[in-house]
Amino acid sequence: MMEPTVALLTTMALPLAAFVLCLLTPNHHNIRDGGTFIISILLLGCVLNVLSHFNAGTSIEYEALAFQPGLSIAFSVEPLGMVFALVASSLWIATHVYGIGYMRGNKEQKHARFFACFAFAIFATIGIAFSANLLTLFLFYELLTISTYPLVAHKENDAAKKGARTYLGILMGTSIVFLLTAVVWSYSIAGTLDFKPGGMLPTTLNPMFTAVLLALFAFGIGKAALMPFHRWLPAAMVAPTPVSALLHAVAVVKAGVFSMLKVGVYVFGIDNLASTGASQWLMWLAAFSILAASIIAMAQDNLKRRLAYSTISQLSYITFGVALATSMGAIGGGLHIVTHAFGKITLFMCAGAIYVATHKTNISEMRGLGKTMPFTFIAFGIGSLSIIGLPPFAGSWSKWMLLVAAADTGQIIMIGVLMVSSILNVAYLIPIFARGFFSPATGTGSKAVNADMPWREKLMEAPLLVVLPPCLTAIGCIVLFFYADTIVDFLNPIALAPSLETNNG
Amino acid sequence: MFEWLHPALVYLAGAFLLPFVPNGKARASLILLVPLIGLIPLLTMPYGETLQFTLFGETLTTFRLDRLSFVFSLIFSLAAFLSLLYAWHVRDTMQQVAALAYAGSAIGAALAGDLITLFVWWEGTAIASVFLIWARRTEGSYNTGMRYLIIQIASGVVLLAGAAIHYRETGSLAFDKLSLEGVGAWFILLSFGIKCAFPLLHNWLQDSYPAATVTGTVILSAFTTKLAVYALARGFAGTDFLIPIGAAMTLFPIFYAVIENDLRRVLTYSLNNQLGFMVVGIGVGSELAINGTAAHAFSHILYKALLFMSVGAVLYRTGTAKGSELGGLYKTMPWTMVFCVIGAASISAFPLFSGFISKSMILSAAAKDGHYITWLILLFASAGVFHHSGIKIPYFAFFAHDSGKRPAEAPWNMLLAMGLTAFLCIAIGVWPNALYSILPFDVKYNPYTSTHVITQFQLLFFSAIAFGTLMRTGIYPPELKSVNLDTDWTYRKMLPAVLGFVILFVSAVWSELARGATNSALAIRDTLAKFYGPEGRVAQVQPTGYMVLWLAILLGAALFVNLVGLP
Amino acid sequence: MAKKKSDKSEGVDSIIVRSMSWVDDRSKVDKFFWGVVAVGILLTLLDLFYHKHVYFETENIFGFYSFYGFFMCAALVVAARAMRVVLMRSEDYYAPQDVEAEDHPEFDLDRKQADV
Amino acid sequence: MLSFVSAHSPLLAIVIPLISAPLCMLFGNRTVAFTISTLAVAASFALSIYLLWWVKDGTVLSYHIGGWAPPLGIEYRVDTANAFVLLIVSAMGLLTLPYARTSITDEIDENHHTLFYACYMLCFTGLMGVTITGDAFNVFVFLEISSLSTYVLVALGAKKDKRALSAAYDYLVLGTIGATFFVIGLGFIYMATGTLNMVDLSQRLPAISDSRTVRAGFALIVIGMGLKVAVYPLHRWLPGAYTYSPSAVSVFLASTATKVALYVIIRFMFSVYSARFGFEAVTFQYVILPLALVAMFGASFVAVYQINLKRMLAYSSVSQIGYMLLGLSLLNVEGVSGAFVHMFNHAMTKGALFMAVGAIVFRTGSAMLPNMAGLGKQMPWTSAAIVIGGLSLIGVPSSAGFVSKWVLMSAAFERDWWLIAFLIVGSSLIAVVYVWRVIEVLYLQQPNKDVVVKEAPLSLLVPTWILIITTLWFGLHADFAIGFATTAAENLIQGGFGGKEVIILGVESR
Repeated sequence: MMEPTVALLTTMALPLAAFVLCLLTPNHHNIRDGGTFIISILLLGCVLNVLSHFNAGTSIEYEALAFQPGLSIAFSVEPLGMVFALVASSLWIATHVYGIGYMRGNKEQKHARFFACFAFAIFATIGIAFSANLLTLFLFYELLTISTYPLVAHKENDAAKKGARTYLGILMGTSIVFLLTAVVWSYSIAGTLDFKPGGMLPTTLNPMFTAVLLALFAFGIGKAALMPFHRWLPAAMVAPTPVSALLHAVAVVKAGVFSMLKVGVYVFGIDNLASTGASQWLMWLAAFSILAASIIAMAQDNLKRRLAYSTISQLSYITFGVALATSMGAIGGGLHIVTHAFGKITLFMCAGAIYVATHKTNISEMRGLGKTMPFTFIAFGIGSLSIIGLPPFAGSWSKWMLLVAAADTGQIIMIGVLMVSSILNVAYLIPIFARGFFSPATGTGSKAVNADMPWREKLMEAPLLVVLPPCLTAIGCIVLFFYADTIVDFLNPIALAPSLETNNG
Repeated sequence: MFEWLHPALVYLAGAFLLPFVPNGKARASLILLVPLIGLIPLLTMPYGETLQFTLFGETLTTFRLDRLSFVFSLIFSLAAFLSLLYAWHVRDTMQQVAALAYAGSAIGAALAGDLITLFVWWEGTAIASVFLIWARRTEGSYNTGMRYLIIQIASGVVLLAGAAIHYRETGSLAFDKLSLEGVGAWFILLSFGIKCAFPLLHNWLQDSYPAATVTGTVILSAFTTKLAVYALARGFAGTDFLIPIGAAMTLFPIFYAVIENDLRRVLTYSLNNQLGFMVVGIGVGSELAINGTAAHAFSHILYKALLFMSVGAVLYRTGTAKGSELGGLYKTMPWTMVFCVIGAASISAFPLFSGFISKSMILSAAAKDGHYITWLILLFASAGVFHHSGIKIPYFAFFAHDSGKRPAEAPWNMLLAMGLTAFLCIAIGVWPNALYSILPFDVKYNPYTSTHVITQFQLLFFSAIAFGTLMRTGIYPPELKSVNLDTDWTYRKMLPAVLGFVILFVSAVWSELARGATNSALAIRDTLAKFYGPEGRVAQVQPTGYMVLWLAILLGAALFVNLVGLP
Repeated sequence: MAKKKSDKSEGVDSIIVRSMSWVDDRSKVDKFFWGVVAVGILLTLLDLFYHKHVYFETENIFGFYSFYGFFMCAALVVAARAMRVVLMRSEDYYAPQDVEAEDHPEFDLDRKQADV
Repeated sequence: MLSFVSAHSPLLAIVIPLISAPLCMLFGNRTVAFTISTLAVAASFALSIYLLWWVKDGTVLSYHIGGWAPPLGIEYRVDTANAFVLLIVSAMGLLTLPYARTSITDEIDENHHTLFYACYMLCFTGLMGVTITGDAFNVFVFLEISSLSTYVLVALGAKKDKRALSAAYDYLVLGTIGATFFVIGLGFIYMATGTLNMVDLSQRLPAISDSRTVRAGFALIVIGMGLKVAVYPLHRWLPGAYTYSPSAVSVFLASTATKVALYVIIRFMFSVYSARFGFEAVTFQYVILPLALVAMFGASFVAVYQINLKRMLAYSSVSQIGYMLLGLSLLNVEGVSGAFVHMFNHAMTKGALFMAVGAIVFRTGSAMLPNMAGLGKQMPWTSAAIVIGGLSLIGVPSSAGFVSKWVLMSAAFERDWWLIAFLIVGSSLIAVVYVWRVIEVLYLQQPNKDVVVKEAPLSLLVPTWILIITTLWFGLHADFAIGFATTAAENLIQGGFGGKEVIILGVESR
């Protein structure tokens, strides 16, 4: 066991070490990949170590440096951040392994830069997770944007450049114009930027102000992909799939919604939002975003684009949870970060596995592939079901929490939105899986299969390193179904759960 | 002794292990073993609530055994065994796994003591069952499966939403009798209604079951709708307005059944009609009515499965189940014909067959409570059932005009399954007390009174005479290759058309807007470039004098502000 | 084993088939129909000879069940026939999203001709 | 000895570089000239640090040259505000020299090297002198010293590009007009008050603030200096001068010259005149503020379309000056301190960027963007420097630029000018565009296979990276700059020349 503070700092030092390692080994693939893999495991261990300290009740705080009197770059551990760090660090392992398989299997170029940026992005993510104030959060938020830009532009062709430009333009634009303004404004109002349970802004703030400030935050956190600032997400799908998987299913977008949660819970305070009604409009916008993105997703034939729009929709669930301004909503949002991360990363990794094995990107070309790629498609099916929110997969619990939260606010329409969204999810996710198994194969690149062949010979899966990770995360989706309770118990303190108690008592 | 053993888990474990057992007799036997093992805890455990645990601060009960849940889980286990026996020859791992998971989920749902657990298994039945449809692996079955899945999941989602609202309204998640005073209960009722194929919500049933595989349809027929009946009986017994709903359910499907060509679809209409009887029983809600509902569900599962099995056997051997292409099969499939007739007799409620002893309870209960119109409708529906299920199915499949088909008799496992089921149908009819003894309430009912037997025979014989007369006069509609419009038209034809129009409209508007936005962005860019570009006015290298002019202007401005002055 | 089984059940099979062969003979079917009518009439007449336990007055009408059964069934068929005019569509109306228009896939079947 | 240095430190900081200039010419050897000037600047830098350390708590040093007491004698007056500017100038001067030593080998004829060093030292002296002096006319004198030498320095770029000559000529004409305006303005206030000592002026002006002469003098001073600062429509000399001058000159000018001119404006606006004068506030609000905003956007837009990287950076400078003027226009402590902070941060950032571009010019011979395709791989360190510098221009957190933006926005919020706060971040967006154009060219375009480009020599890289590292360092340790800037701003806003205590130096204790 390390000292709590040391453990906390090590969680950030390890990805940096990986970053340096990658830079130092431009041509030694095995050393770099192996080393980074070991570091990723160490990171998970280290995060668990922080967790054990945290569970022991130790308050873990560290002020790195004073930025200005009253403002500092500081870190602390609280339940939401702990959960986010756990998700990011555990999924890094899976994605790293996957990334190795993908980059080699797909004969991509510039491995060193790729993995270096990857590690740096993880560093930024962990920084976001453990940030103790808005300034630190903003700092790492921007670092994350910048470090992922090279990943999006990785292919260096015109499409990649265009996508990366959109990516950067929207993320940076929103964060500079809205988020920075919001942060500075909050500072000038509250005189501090430290996250505080129950909200750091004074509750005496004019509701109109609160709503405007919330708008600045909501649109400023472009990574949460709230419409109309969602275009970067589909644009970023030009990136290699491991990037889409980790960064756009986990690190980047989750950093966005995580920030959203932090802002809702620790800057405004759930009760404050509820009493002023400042988040009403956000709730409606998130609801619109949920449905509109789902409908657009249905029209996409490119698999990754469809998943991207699905992500937009799912992220809005979390924003929605915040905007409901109930403790259940916040906790449900926190839980959804976890469940969606596992579900969506599975889907993305499967999309990549299909690409590696067959070089197909369009859903219409994927009919019948399930017969030759059963593992990939089963994993995809599990991921889909989890995203839809069906038992026995993790996604069902976050949807339940959000439904209960919506019931708390008495908004039947909002409940309706969640219900319709589930059904839309079925309509755009399930066909991929079902067509994969139950439709005859079409087009070229698929192997002729007949029923008499032994199953091993029917297989035409991607390399093991590409297929194994999605299978593991798919199993994760199932395992989380049974551990959702633990996560919720862990998250409970963030909202101090006043409404929960009154209703249960 | 088996406190830890949940029957549903037995099925799930079986489903999980299946793929690792070599496909063949070993696996087929394992499959048959699962329902038998699953019966052990059911039969040995005392009534009560066990296997509880805590989730989000609420206690969930996964194993609640009482008289109502016992009947249903018992018949589900039986149905699972019989239909799996029927499917013994199937070597499709997907179907085997799905069948076990489906049956397990249904039993799990019947044993659920709270709404969350119910939801979990409720969706479980939806997910597992759709594979039985997809397993047909055609374009048609894929699409049907998608429609089916969406509706089934919609039912689950509505249930979840209802549970959430109900939880917030009452603070309880327990699945007991629900009061319709809260919004949550209405949601839950809607959810049950979808699965129970309430009128206008019913069409998934007729749409999907005939699209499944030969064996899949048999399995499907047993669980989903009866689970909904169980849930309604548990939550909404005695809810008055269920009576007209149930009456309507008994009524309208029989019209469709008469003109339907696909015999499996005829059976689904008849299935819908039978559900109507049960819903009426639930609506009446008296002890007799609930008993009748439970008994009817029990016998219904058996004879409906038997009918689906026999039609399935015909399909299996001939490749079609359409009335227009069958006929005269009794010559080579005599056993199948016999079992089919037994099933038909049961569903028509001939005395000494299972339908007689259960359906009459519901009719008596409705009559006893004075629901005159309902009683008349049910009576009509009973006659109608005989008409389309009792006579039409065996007649067009096995007799009628000779189609010239000479298929071989069904394989032994199908015959065995049909035989066992047929035996149970007759046994229940002959010794009703065995079934009566396990019903939710103590039974003081004797179906074999002279009035009842004689009037029933009168009804059935004159239905038959009507059939004969209409056949002989040529009024009876011939079997034609066709489909009939039903409510599914709204989402298969109308909705796509409307959506297509809307999408066309929206995308046209959108692309106009996008083009406008792009154009104005380009225009802005060009304007900017004109002024700010390398050759632009602002960035040009200009003569020094120009600068001096600016200097003068600015100085003038500063002096003006300073001397003449703004305030 | 299959062989033995078919041997054993052969007898019953043919008994069933033979006992049902009248359905192919038009005159025998006629006789059967009139036989049913006769039994029906007899059953109706039984009403005169026992005490009905009824819930509703309607049931006491002589031959209520018989008439109700006959006329309602006739009405049902006539109504259904009329419905066809409005509701019936060709088999490929929903194709290709429908199973009606396609054959049942062969892998799920085991077509066997009986030895006649 | 030490006490002597300490007692005369304000004078020495100016005199040492002043003397070294003719020495450079006298020796006529470029190595010797380099050594002499480096030593002189280093001494000046050390003294600047010493002075800043001395006055950091608000103490004011008043140095009487030759022991003659003001207002008769010339006074050097050091307070937090100008000590901070002195540090900026001397630090940049020191870092530029080793860079210049390598970079001019390519850009300036060898026989002109000593001339370069001499002019450089004169320019440096002039800038330092403008900053430190407490005498209004002395400001003009030093200003001309630095300006004249700057014209020569710019013209030295003619070896590479003849357009340097016309740029120098433009600058000469305009700079002279600006200086003339300034000196006319001085004449006006001298006429009204009869003194040229700033402290004296500040005491006499309030009484006659309604006088038209005083007001006209103010307008002339602001506009005249505004030209040197490159206030938006008066900026046209700047792009040419920065683009065609030798790299080292661009570095030095970009990071110091405009800042010093801005300091003069600040000094006159807040100390000599007082922000409490109604007409001054009006001038800020209706003349300077709109011009600052126009600069922030207009110049940025122009930068977006430039294909010459140096020109792009020049326009970016014009827009960054807009930020500083904006800070002043807010007329509150945060705003003025924001202007100071941005001076400091921008000096580092722009200096680093011009250095990096100079390194590219050194290796490829051109600052044209299309020629830089794929350089990210061939000149990784230089390119990385451009990336980090660019991020600082945008104002990405953890870079110095972020700190400035933070302080300026806080100032805007302090005055409840939300729209201004929005415009500040809006302008950063345009910076994103022009910075990213460069990054894309460097990293995402395929390099020209025929030309092999080596990484820049260490002598260019090291100064560049020192600045980059300080950019990052002060981006995180913002309290350094903010601390000084706030102290300075508080004093300035008070008006006059008050301080915690005034220590008089240069007068022999008798």
